[in-house]
Amino acid sequence: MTAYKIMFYLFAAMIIVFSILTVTSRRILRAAVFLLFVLISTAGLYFWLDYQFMAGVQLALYAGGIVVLIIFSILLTSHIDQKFSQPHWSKRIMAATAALSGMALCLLLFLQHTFIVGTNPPIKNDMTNIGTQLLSTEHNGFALPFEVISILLLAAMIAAIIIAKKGK
Amino acid sequence: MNILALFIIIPILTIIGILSTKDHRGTRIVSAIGMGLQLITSVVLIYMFYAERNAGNHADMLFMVDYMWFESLNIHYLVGVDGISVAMIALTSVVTFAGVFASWEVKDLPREFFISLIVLATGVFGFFISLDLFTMFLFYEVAVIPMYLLIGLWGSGPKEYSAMKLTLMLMGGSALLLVGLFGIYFNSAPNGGQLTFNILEISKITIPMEAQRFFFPFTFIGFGILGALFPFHTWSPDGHASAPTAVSMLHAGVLMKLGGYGCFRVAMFLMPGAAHELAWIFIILTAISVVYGAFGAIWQKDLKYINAYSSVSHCGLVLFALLMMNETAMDGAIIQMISHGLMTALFFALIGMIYGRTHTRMINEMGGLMKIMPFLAVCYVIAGLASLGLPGLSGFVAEMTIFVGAFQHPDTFHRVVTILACSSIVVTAVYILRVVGVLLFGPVRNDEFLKLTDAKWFEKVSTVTLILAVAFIGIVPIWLSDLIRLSLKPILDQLSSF
Amino acid sequence: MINFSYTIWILIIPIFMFLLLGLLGMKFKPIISGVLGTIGLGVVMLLSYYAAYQYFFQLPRIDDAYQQILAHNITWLNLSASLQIKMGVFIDPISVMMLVVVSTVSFMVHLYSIGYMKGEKGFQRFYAFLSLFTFSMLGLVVATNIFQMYIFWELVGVSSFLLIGFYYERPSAVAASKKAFIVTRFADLGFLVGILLLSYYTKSFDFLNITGPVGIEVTRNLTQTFLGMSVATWALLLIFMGGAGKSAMFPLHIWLPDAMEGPTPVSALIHAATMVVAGVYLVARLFPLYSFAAPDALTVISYVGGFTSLFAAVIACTQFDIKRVLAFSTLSQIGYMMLALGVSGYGGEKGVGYMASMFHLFTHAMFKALLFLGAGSIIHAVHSNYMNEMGGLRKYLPITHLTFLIACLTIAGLFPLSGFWSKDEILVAAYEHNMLLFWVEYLVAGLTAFYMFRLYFRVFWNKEPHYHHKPHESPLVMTIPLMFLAVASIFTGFLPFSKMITSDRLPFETETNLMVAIPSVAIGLVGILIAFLLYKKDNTRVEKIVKGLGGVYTTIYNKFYIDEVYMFVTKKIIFNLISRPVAWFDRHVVDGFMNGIAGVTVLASRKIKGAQSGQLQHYAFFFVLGAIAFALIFIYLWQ
Amino acid sequence: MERYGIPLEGFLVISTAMFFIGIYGFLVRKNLITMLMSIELILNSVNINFVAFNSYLFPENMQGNFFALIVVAIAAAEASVAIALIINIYRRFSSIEVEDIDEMKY
Repeated sequence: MTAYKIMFYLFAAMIIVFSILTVTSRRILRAAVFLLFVLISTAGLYFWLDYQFMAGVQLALYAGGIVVLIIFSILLTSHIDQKFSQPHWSKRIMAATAALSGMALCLLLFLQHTFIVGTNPPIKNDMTNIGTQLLSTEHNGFALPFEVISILLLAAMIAAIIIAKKGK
Repeated sequence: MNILALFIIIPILTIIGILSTKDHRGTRIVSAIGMGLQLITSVVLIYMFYAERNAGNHADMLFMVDYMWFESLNIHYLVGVDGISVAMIALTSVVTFAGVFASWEVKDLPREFFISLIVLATGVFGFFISLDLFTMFLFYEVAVIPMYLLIGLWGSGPKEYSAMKLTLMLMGGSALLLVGLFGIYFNSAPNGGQLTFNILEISKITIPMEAQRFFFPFTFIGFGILGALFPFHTWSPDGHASAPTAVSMLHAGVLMKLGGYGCFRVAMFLMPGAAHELAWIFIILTAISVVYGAFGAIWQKDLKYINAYSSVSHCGLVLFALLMMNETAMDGAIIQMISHGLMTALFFALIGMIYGRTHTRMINEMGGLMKIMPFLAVCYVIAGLASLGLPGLSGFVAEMTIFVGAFQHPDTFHRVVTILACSSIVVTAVYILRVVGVLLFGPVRNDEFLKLTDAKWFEKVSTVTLILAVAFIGIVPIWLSDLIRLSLKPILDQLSSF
Repeated sequence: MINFSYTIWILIIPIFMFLLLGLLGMKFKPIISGVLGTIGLGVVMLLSYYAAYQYFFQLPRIDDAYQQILAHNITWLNLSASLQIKMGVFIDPISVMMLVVVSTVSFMVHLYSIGYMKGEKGFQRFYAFLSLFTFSMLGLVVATNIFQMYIFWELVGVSSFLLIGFYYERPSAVAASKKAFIVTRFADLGFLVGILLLSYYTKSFDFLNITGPVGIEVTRNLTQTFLGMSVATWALLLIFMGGAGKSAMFPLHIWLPDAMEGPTPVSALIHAATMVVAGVYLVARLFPLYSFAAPDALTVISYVGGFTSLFAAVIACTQFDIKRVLAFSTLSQIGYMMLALGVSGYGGEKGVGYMASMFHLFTHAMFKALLFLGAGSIIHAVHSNYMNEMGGLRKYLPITHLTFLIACLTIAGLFPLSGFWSKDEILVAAYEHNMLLFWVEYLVAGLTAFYMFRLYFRVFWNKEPHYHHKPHESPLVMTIPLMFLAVASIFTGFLPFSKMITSDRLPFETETNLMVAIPSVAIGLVGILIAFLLYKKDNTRVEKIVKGLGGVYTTIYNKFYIDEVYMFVTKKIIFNLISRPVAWFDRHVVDGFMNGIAGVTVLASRKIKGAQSGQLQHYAFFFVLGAIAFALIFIYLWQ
Repeated sequence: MERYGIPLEGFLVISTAMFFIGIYGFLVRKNLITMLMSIELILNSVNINFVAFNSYLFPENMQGNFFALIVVAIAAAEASVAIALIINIYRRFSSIEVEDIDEMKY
């Protein structure tokens, strides 16, 4: 049992537990905090995989940006001390059935499938490579998606402002 | 330019003209001019048709134009006319012209009303000139759809219900029809080769018998619904009762004729084998229509219902005669279509005018109208006499030709149904005279009515146009009869090859 | 060769008058339209007389037989290769005779109506309709083919409808006109089917063909039978049904008494002299066919005619409305004519019945028109139709009285008035053929004399009731026709009919059979005597007789309840048992089925639309399940 | 191949679990914001897969990495629009309970 393994299992356990807590917690702010833990644990997994940049993005954007956004909106729309009522049991059972059957199916597929693991030497995914490829128009270049995503973000920003603007 | 194109272009120009008018006055004047031009064009067409025939052109169809507009499915804009189409076009122009004058005083949204009316007429014109099944179907739909708007928006009574019922039943008919048409299309090249929608080309080949047996009922019933075939006629009473005047006129006068026309031009012409085999079923159904419609009319109290049932009876006679499949009877069937078109239009025009004054259509609430509005009353009597088959008016010519034709089958079955159909002339007399007696004669029931006025000039234009046409056919039927007879030959050849 | 092409004007003038008066009549003064119509008809009458003169006296005969001439014959409608409907003018003895009858009576009625209808609303309309009727009747008479006859037959029916319903504001007139039209229409259905049957075999509508040797040969040799009768018999019986409808033979007679709702001149013209004999004319027209191809049909005709004449005569004895008495008398006399045709043979002496029938038609037209116009004059004077409200009128209406008496004597068959001669021939024909019918006719002759003189004595003698204002004689314009027709009634009996109008168009000699003639005059005299005893003076004898007869009298008075039977059939059976259920069936079953389809669709859609709950999570749930299901299907089942 | 003793399937199990927990949350949660959180979970689970596949199967290039980045960007955009919508909905309905918002039924 190496430290790596322990770390992995720790992150895995945190992800699953906090995920469950996120969707079952009856206080909304707590749910948001549990979500934050999930996201941070995910970032931990990225670190574990040696994807530092990805992990950083995860931490900054997800854990930092989105969760803060969510918490703001919670503060704007809900009473923090309000406790949700338990959803109806039939609804819970139906949703659980759907989710568990889906999960069962997916797991069955994954576990039956033999993945052909890549043997090529790994590329160094440091900031230089990422930056170069992201703005490259060559093979393996991601300039076009980059531009598209930036336009999408701009559009989303404008849309968010217009939608949330009060009145006409 | 080909004269047939005018029948599509003039209405379109009229619609553009209507769109550019500012007020009610302009709208109806433009419509009247447009439809007047249409009427003149159709008279010119008759003249040109005769000229062409006299010049020795004995092609089945004249003035043909062929323009491919959907290559992958081999759909053509293919138009052409024979004597029958010419006669039907003339009928349509007369009825539309009269219809415009009958709706001279539409109050709400006159522009939209006239546009829908003219779109409807365009569909009908297009249907009668098309020789391509798909184009024909397209025009058919163009004619049916505005009906929904016209009844739903400008109708009276339970108009939404009626509009919905009419449209749905006719659409149901179209659905059957579409199956039939595609059946024909996919069997149009039984020995391989290009599939086609061209009626003339399909008539040259023989569709396999199994396919005919399967698709003939679809096509025949599909068109038959529009022709008020029993038991698919129930849209007609409700639809007519709710429709505004001009729409009832066009609908009963012209649109129902699409059914009869389609039945022989498509169903019987292209699938003669099945027509022979299955004729007996439809003969029974149509004989029922004829008698049943007449009896149904006796009990009605609403003028429009009476006429709607009478239309069921008369249109039943059209299909009945077509199914007799001999020259005389089919000739009679076409004359009956035209005659019925004119006189029903006249009836509905008059009912609309009477309703516009008395605000009721119940015969037992009226009485003695002869004294109050003699012009309309006399016209109504003339229409009634035409309907019960008085010699000198068109109905007689049509009915007699049909009966003589139907009697040319010496077997007992045909004779019995013919005699049954003949008996409808007595029943017709009963309900017509009942209406005339209660509505027009007798004492005035309601003193309020004494203040009412007789027809205005535009109403006179409308009714007189129709009466002249009815009388013209009734007094000199031979030109119409011969015009049709010569064009029946291809169909008869086709039918007699089985 | 004498050209008859001018005869077309006999048709053109009345129809022109109809259009002129119908369309522009309102622009004229009433009297002008009356005069115009009368002048037009006068021209027609003169043309008809000229045609008759030329035909009978100038036209050379072929093999001693009168020729049959097609003066005009144009194709009106092509029906099939062999069948065409033509329109034309056919000249032969009976059509010429009918031209004379129709135009004479019509002219008299036109003239008479100027006085009778004076001041009526719709005077112009009346004249327009009269012209239309005259046109149609003349067209019927000169028809060259059976279909032209049918066409004009219908037109005659419509003009009759319009004229009966002339007083359209009176419900009884409207009902009567409707009844007349529908009953005759029903009969015409038989006529039409008969024509269709006949023409199918003879391949022609033309009288020249179907009553010529070819047509007779074809119809005679028809082997097809239906219900035990040959097709030819069926066809001819059906055609006779049409004739029976127009001529109001039992049991299709019910419309004629009601038709008296029309103005009296109309009754004189249409329902006495011309239209109602169209049935007789029709049978006469097709007589060769009946005689050779369907003698059974002729027997039926003779019995129908005989029965109707007796039946109507009995009813006539009990009626009080003078026009109805005359109407039943008309029925009875037409029955005579039918009977004469029925008992006739073809050719020469054997055809005496045919000749007699035509002869009686001719004389009857004259004296019955006279009777009706006289009745009109009486009604005009006292403003009532009921003989109870009349009496002693001979002082006030001298001319009417005299002419009416002449007419009564004529119809009673007294020597030497015209009725005597024609009735005598009929009796001779019946005597030679069928003794039963012969005795029936004797009885009817007596009854006829009785009811006519009952009428005569009640109206002109008897007790004078209290008149509101003193009755006065009608103006000259009304009495001139009376006088003319009275003269005609007296003298037309001397016309040599057997030399002119015979079944095979060959003249033959007749002589009066004294064995028949003397008793017939005697029985007429007996009838008159009884009427004299009962009705000359006001007395109680009649009441006693009526009481003695009891129920029998009531039955007869109510016309044997035939009308009620018809009412039952039409109102109860056709309306309530057929039409109403049909209407119900249509609304509820046929339409209910269609609505049911729509209803099922709506119901289904209402069920299905519950799935569109608007709840996002429902959608998501089904989305997930759906995705899983598809995954399962595509991964595991799709191989 | 395993990395530090952990096979690819380990990551897949985690991401699958997270994904379906997210779906469960989406189906049972009533509050729109908590539903949004569930969506974030789902997106996140996908990201894990991208990165894990990239790392295990195709270490020679970085498509997975970039996709994950793009997904993050989209998630950010989505979250911002979603929250704008939620605020708007809250203004209009004074509630962000999903069951109250069923104007679009039928």
